[in-house]
Amino acid sequence: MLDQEKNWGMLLGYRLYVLAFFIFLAAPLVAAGTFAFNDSLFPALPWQGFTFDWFFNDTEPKLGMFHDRRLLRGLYYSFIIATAVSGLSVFVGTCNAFLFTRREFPAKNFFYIMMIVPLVIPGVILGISILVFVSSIANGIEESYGIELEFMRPGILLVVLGQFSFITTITTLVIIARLKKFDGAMEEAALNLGASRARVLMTITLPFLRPAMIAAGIVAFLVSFENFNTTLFLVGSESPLTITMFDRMAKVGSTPVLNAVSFFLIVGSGLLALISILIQRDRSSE
Amino acid sequence: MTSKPDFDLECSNVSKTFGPVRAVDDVSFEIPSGSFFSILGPSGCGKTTLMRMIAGFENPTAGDIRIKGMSVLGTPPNRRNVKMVFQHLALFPMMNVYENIAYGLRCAGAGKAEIATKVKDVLERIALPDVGEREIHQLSGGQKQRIAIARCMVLDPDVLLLDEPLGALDLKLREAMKIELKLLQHQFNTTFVYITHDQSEALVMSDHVAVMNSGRFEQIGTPQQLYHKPASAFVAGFVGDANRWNGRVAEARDGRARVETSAGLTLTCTPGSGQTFRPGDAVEIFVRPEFIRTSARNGQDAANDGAGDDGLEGIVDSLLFNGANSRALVRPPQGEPIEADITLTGGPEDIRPGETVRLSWSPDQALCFAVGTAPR
Amino acid sequence: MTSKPDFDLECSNVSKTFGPVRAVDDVSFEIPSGSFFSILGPSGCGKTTLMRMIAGFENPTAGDIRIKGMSVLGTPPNRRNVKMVFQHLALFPMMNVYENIAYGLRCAGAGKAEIATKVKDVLERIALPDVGEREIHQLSGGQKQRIAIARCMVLDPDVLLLDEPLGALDLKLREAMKIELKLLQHQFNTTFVYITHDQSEALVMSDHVAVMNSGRFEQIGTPQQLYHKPASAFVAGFVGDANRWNGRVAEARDGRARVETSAGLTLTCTPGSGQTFRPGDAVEIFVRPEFIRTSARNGQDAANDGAGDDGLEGIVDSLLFNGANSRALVRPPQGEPIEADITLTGGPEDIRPGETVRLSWSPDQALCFAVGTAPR
Amino acid sequence: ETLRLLTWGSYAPEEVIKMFEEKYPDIDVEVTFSNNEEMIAKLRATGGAGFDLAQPSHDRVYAAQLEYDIYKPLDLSKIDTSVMQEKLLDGVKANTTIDGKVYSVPHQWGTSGLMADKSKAPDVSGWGDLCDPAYKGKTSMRLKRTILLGTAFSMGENPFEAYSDLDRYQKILDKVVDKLITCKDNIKAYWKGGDDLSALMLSGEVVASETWDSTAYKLYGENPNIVFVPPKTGALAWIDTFTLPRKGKADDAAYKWINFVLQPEIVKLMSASTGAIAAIKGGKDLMPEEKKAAINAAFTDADIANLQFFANIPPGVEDMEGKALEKIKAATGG
Amino acid sequence: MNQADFKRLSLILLFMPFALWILLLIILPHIGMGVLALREKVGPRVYEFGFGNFIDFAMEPIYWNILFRTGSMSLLVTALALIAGFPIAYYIAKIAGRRSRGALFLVCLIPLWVSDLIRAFGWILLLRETGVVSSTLLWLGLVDAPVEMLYNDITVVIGLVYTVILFMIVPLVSTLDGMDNAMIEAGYNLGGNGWTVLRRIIVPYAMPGIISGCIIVFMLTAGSYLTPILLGGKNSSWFTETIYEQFITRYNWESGAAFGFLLLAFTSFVVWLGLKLSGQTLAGTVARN
Ligand SMILES: Nc1ncnc2c1ncn2[C@@H]1O[C@H](COP(=O)(O)OP(=O)(O)OP(=O)(O)O)[C@@H](O)[C@H]1O
Ligand SMILES: Nc1ncnc2c1ncn2[C@@H]1O[C@H](COP(=O)(O)OP(=O)(O)OP(=O)(O)O)[C@@H](O)[C@H]1O
Ligand SMILES: NCCCCNCCCN
Ligand SMILES: [Mg+2]
Ligand SMILES: [Mg+2]
Repeated sequence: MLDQEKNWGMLLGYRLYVLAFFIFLAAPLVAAGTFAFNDSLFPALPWQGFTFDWFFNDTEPKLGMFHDRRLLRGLYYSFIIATAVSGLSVFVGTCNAFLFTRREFPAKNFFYIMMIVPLVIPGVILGISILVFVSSIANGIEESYGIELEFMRPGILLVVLGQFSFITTITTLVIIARLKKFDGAMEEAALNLGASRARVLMTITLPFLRPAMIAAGIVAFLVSFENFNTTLFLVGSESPLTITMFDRMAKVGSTPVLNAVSFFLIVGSGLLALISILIQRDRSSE
Repeated sequence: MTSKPDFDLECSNVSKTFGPVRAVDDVSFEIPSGSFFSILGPSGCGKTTLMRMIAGFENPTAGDIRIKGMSVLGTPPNRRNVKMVFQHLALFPMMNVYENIAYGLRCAGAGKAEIATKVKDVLERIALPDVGEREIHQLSGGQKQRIAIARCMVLDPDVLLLDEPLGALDLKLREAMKIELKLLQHQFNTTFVYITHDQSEALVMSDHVAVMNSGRFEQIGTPQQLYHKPASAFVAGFVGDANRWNGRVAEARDGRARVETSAGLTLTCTPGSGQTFRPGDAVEIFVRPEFIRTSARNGQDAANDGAGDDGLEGIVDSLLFNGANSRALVRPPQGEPIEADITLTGGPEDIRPGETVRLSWSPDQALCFAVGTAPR
Repeated sequence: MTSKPDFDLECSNVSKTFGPVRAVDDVSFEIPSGSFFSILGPSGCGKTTLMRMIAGFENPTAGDIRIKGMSVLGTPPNRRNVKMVFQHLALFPMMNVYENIAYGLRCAGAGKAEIATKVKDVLERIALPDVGEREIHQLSGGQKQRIAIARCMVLDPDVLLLDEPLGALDLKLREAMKIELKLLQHQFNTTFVYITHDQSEALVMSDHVAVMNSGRFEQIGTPQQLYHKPASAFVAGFVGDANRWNGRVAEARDGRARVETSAGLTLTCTPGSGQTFRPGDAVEIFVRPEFIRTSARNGQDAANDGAGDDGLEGIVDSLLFNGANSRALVRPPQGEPIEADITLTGGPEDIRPGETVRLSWSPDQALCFAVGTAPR
Repeated sequence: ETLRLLTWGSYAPEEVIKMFEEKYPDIDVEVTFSNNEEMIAKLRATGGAGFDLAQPSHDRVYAAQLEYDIYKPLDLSKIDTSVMQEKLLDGVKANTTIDGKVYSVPHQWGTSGLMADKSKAPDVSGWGDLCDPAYKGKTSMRLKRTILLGTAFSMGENPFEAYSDLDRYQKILDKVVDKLITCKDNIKAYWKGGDDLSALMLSGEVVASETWDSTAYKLYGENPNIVFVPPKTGALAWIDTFTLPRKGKADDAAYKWINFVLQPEIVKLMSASTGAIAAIKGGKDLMPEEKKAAINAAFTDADIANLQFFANIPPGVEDMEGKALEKIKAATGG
Repeated sequence: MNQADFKRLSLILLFMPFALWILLLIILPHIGMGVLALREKVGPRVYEFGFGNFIDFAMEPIYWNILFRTGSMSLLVTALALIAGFPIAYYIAKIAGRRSRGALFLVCLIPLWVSDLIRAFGWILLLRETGVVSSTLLWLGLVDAPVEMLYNDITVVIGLVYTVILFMIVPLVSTLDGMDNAMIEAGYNLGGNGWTVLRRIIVPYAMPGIISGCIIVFMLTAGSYLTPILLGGKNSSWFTETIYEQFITRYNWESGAAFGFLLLAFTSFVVWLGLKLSGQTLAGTVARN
């Protein structure tokens, strides 16, 4: 009996710890989001009253995020970059998944580790190395041929490539996990029922992978959207949102409009994450 | 055109090697149209490999495979009219039942209306008329089984291959499906080739069974032939239960042999088909538990023995009550315990552990084979 | 101290509810020291829940559990001297065999030398003396099984619980392990409580079997008692094969009942233990296939029937050859096919599909029960 | 066509951009906020591509151009230099002429100095006062070269003169580093951007700090106790310039922008946003009233005469200063 | 024959994207960085080959200090993340009910999808002297003067733990999820108490997940930039910041590249050491989830 109570007490303590942890997780986000509604020029206490100005007001000094051209432009670039990155990384991730789960080739283990490596290289270094590499090629070309290859200069393309370089590892792992659960007999069954190889791919294998591809795409999108370290070095004049916000914070001065953006992103990413989890869960019930 | 072939499926001298492994070794057989043919063998003996060659997923290293008389060696799997039920069924989880069955028809380019009719038809034939709209995960194990068969049968295959389709089911369901499969085969009247390592499945369902061991066919025959007239020690040991002794021939005459077992017993046996012995040959003797009569010693003594019956005494080690299939483990003076089928009614006449009993059997039922192929 | 208890394990009126689900419902039993006790029941009937209460992973909602006469209700699982073999064995994959077995001893604070001796000892007793250094994944299924048992037995438990330990094994291995488990129990002479939904496992191995259904014990008895004297329709249907008819009592007297089945047959039966009927009662009749005699009609006709035997004619639908356990499916004039055990020798006297045969059995072997508990 | 500006935060107010785009409907303005170091770094990475107009400070053009070749010479004929204050124009030209070609013209100027909350820190008057134990834990500075220079001046050295003799400069730096490391204890935090600083000052968490004058003026509007304090050794004056990146693609638009923002009515808007004084004649008068007041509260004429303009940074100095700053950052002071 | 050709062709086609990705975006850039690191700047636009940048590093204790500081704080953060995250992962995988598990996991993930910047921003709003926490404490009367909780190493550690803990929890949940509950019950059944079961069964079983989480967390921490910059105090240098400074404020790409290389080598060495000590492999841990 005594033991029972002790157990119960411990479980309660455990639950409280878990609760405290989730409060810890939520606190800064709640703080960042809440101040979006503070009717003040500074994102700080005291509370000056509730307002939606930081979202919708269209005049300085309380220019709302939906009227702030630079933030909107940042959002737009982030969106373009994230879309490109997720498309590209899901495509390559899918190829990789097939490569590593379906094929045998020499030094496969080594290549597998190479595939993992980008995930553990510090983002700053990824950014730098790509910047240095591409710039030196571009400089070389300029010096020898006098041709300026603008796409090899910091800008959207390099940002996309930089993010792609490590996000692909994530998408690959997500898709591999799914493909490993695929019963190869299913493809043989389809062949056996008269389908051509292409048809098998389109009607059996890819539909089976689709939830993982969507989930991987969402993950890639979100990771790209929030990436800072790699992007920092590769960005040109088209700054995505995180860079814009950082510049704003460090170089201009933050108003609660940054909180408004944060609020917007927290809610948006939360929804996307929810979708990706639902998709993942949906298929696990099979 | 050639005359109508007599056999739906013929394999001649088919072999398959994977590197050093000889998975299938010079296998030949033919299957008459409309029959239920099983391939029975222990795990790893090459059954699946053989079936995959028939379906076209592997190319034979040597030999020829003919379907309806035509060689299919160059034909890719999706063009062979041989359909297959996979061990784990491989139903498509992203499609419902209707779409699963329609899949093959769609691949063949059938029209919408035709597909609808055929699917409806086949669902009725497997007695599941209303499950078309169900998702696969909403089906029970037995229903899935039938859908997997329907998915193949709707394409009207020349041969249906089944690779241990009952392996994943639970005990009671497996029993029920055995009978059901046989009925379905009757109904569709298509040639079934059924793979299993469970001898009772093979015996119960098949018209003909091939016993396979290490890539080779040891014997092809009806279930009765395999059971009662095994062609090799392996078949004798693998099909049905049997007590087994190793020994050396002491004397051989009149189609009988006297054998000294390594444990020291002397037994009389009948050489298996095609076997002849000379004294000194190493042999293995097989006696099925159901051919052994068990009698309490204090009873009529050896009176129960037939003329020339072999018999020995032993102490009952334990009783394995299993209703109609009960069995006694009897420890003879020398060697391993002997299994004998008995009937336990729960009455006072039942034998009990610790009793001394007399076991006897007819030498006709004691088959012996030269030691060669090591049975499992 | 009280006098030495007679029972290793006693449960009295144990119940367990999960929210609205009554998983175990007022179960009482006691197990004599050193015996092999099985709990047999269909999936979901509450077997695992009961066992988890004994092991201490769940607390009973009501009732008491005593081990060696002492209530263990307040004792946490790691202090109960009841060890458990889990369904999927739950061997620790990150430890090798030696460490797996040594784990419990280490927890008990045994010294290094003592551990080494004991592990060596138990490995010898399970006839695997040399596997100590192997990793778990290097063992075969049967070896794993034995290690899981050794891991418990090395701790010298009062009771060993086994939760469907053979469920994950393949067919041949399962057969072999049945006998082996029984031998191990003999050897250790410890009380085994064995859970299974496979009646043949329960019957073959156990001294006593409890049949469980929907949380309750339907009957406790020796295998023979369950098989020959089932206490309820559920037990009659679940233990062993049986043909089954539903019907209404037309006449009841002299410890017999005449029943009109819903398909229109008239059968005579013996009420199961404790049952009495009046005309009009709905009953279920059970007849085991092995009690049905089959004779070719053109032969001695009904001459084979004993006095007062029930009999009917039917057409052989199909023959399920299975060596000693062959069976015929016979379609009577009305109703479902009847299964009857037959002997097929491959000779001309064998019956064949399509023949008309006469089936007969003694009314003593036809048990009937009032319709109530719906058997599976 | 797009005009890609690489400039300081607040140097391209939304209103000004709107007006510019109204005037030149075919030009789209895209702004990237940056600072001196980043401007050079970015342009270095692209070899001078990616932007059409940059605004580095006057002292940061010469060496960067020599080292990395990232700018192109201005076509002065396209700029209305007549509106500019000659002294500033000539100063910038002198600083940024290479091989006879001019690379920059001035846009706005201002100073770096001190800021103090008079009610809490009335006695702050020199760079060294940030290290005054009286304000322990309540001062701040930006860990960049300005504070090195300021501290050097406060220790009686003239770092700009020492630029010609790097060994001597190194000695000065060593002294400065020691001083600032001891000072660390006194400091609450190093600020990184105007926002940081504003928050620190307004909340009263910090009472005296090194600052950009513009930030101080802004805060004066919020709290008149907070004033800009030109250090006794002279406020450090900077001139932010207009400079064309070497591979800019919209030079015409860039010139249009330059001329556009130098118009008095635009200057008004600009200065209101930046808090800096336009380098045009009468630039100070175009400041908004409250900023003018802030300036008047901060500067006497003597202070103006005392301004120390940043001198061109010769190659090598950046490295020395960088290391000095790292040393201070890494030292565990308090 | 035909089929073999098809197989080879499709293998090549599948291998291409992978090869291009790894070669062009990972291997060559890193080689390029290595080459750049070996260029010594001897004057304006004058470079020569040499180890000068590395020698500079070796001769300058500041850099060593920063690197070790970064390394040791990253290890601390990793350890804290493991200690704090393990119970959470265990709760999600083993204790939470079926339905709440998904929800908890989701809640765990949300911060993951919001940028570092916003997270740090949130912490600043909470922890600064005039921030929410301090004000609340003041209001509750628990302190009598505002407390500064920003700008010190503890804050940086907390902020980093916050940023990376999810990368610890995710692999832990996925390994613990794969652990049969019966294994834990067997641990108790055989006489183990809570502590023995944890130490001898749960932790060894979760080892691949633990190592995988630790590697990712360590690398992320050592490579993080915003959090230490934004939350760090006057003494807090982070090695990535030093790299950034080399590149951006000192335009010294050569030494920046060398530093980048050193960071990579250093962290890789730590990871390698960790794998060696725990007897795990990269493919068996990080690659598993
Ligand atoms: N693709 C392959 N590569 C190499 N060896 C193989 C391959 N496929 C099968 N084998 C080997 O060929 C032999 C026969 O395998 P097969 O799968 O046909 O056996 P099986 O009779 O179906 O066994 P089971 O009853 O276990 O399914 C085995 O030794 C197996 O290891
Ligand atoms: N933790 C639980 N919470 C709620 N219901 C439970 C729980 N455990 C078991 N049950 C329910 O109790 C009943 C008995 O379950 P139990 O696992 O004991 O069955 P079982 O006889 O072991 O079945 P099986 O042969 O399938 O293992 C089932 O209806 C099950 O759904
Ligand atoms: N060291 C030169 C500083 C130049 C500062 N320009 C500042 C603009 C601030 N809004
Ligand atoms: Mg197989
Ligand atoms: Mg169970």
